[in-house]
Amino acid sequence: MAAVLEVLVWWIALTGIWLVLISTVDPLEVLVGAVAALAAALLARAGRRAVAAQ
Amino acid sequence: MTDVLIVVALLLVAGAATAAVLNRDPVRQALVLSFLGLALALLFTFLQAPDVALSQLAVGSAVTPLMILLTVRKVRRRSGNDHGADEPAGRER
Amino acid sequence: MSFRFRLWVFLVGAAGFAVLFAVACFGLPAFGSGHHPYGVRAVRASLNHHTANVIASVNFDLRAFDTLGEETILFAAVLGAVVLLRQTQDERRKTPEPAVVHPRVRRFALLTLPLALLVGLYVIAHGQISPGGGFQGGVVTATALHLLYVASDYRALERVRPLTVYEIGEAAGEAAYVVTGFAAVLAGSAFLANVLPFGTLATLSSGGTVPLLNAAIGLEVASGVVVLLARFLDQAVEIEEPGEDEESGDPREIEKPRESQGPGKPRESEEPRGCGRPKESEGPEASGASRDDDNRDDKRE
Amino acid sequence: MSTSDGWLAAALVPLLALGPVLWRIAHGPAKDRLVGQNLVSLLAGLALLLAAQGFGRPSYTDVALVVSVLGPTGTLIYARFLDVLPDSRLVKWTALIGVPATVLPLCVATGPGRAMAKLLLVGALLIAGSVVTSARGGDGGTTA
Repeated sequence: MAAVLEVLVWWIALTGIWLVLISTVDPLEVLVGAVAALAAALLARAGRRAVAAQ
Repeated sequence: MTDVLIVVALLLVAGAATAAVLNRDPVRQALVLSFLGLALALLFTFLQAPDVALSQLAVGSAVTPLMILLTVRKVRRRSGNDHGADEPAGRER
Repeated sequence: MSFRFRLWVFLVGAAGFAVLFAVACFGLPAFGSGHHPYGVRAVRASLNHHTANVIASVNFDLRAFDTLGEETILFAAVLGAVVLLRQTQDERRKTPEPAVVHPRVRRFALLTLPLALLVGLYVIAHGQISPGGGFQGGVVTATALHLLYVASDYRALERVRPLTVYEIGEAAGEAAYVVTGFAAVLAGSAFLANVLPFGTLATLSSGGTVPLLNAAIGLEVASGVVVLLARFLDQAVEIEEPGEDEESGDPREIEKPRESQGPGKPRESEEPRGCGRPKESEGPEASGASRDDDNRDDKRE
Repeated sequence: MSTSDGWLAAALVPLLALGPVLWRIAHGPAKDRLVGQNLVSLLAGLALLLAAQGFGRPSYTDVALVVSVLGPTGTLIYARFLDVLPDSRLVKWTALIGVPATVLPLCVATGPGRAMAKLLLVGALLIAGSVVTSARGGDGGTTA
């Protein structure tokens, strides 16, 4: 549950940042942004766990 | 005004490149090289070539220094047993 | 060859170069002039294919074949580094010591990590619209991963970096570029021709094959740089040569080299050992001595 | 002198400040070199932001964005290998004064919208990166 929440918070924040970066908003743009943000959110959690593991 | 920016950036590039050649210590050269990379990125941007500036930034700001510093560490560790290295061995992490 | 003689050779060469260079400079169009015959044509071709970033159009449409060559050069360079920097049989792997990182630095690096990855993906995805593209974005993406090395140490990086995936990713990126090229042939056009619908100018789907090729390059460069840096990190942090670092009494050492050897073939006979690093293929004890000899040679020169 | 020339003239300020920094990097002691490296990426980011406005090309902000992300990364890599992460009030205050002094006028010129949010993001990243790599740490701030 905590894992889902952590990734979800990152995902929403990063999708927001993606929307700030782009110049024109269209559905494809949002879709690509959401996928990229999901990848980054998963890496954020994986990175935090890898550092915390020692 | 653009010409002034270009001239200043060119002077910075020339100065940084000369300093990189005149320095003998590889670590210091890496730092000067980082500066040279950023100066080149500025010059490219002023010349309306942001794509090239981005390439220079991407490669020059983190990847190249990391590769140089890793190589210096490895080489110093190898030669450390024969003639004292600048850096004590066994601190790699 | 004496110093004086070498100086003369240099001066003659430099003088010849200076003359040719000066002549060539006089043949150039004036700096900052308004006459750009190639530029005008490139911009026209780019806008015809609805690609807002003319550089991307030149790289991935007009001269897509050149870019294939460049991509292959990077691929070969990474491959060469992987072969040269592999772990040889007399080298041992040790567990790197954990680093002490200031909590402030650690927090900053962990927060920047996803952001840097997002910026990298943004630069790749918008190659046909704004400055950037597969190469630039790929390098930023690979750098993002190494923020984990800054945040903690090499072991943390290794935990989230399955190297095989990146090796496959590099090959897949290279292959995707070629496959896109052949898809154009199958569609009845030339190799790497832009056959897809061009879309609306300045949107993600514009430019036909340009965004696809951009993504292929992005995958190849990001994976390639990760693999390349992994080899450098291995060498500098983990791999230890015989007699290199005496204080390592670490029981967690891995004795065998990680790379799989050819089936049934002894390693020594199939590869020239001395080409990458000066070392003889004797036992671990003997090679330490021979390394000293090599160093003495270096000093003599 | 038109408005765009004004922005470009403003970009000249961080650009000229790079000269002395180069001198410190090439000749200074180890600590100064790292401070210099830190300062260079900050000043370059500011110059790039101003140049983007001066040329009237909003997409050039992407270059400043990449600097703001990769600049501190480079500094931290050097800090790891040189084993020093010096406190520097110079970098800290250059960031805390220079970035708002650059970004806020740019925001006013851009007007509200996503372009402004992007400028603020780049500014925040520049400040965060510079402050983290230069602020006083609890134990002298050397352990990188």
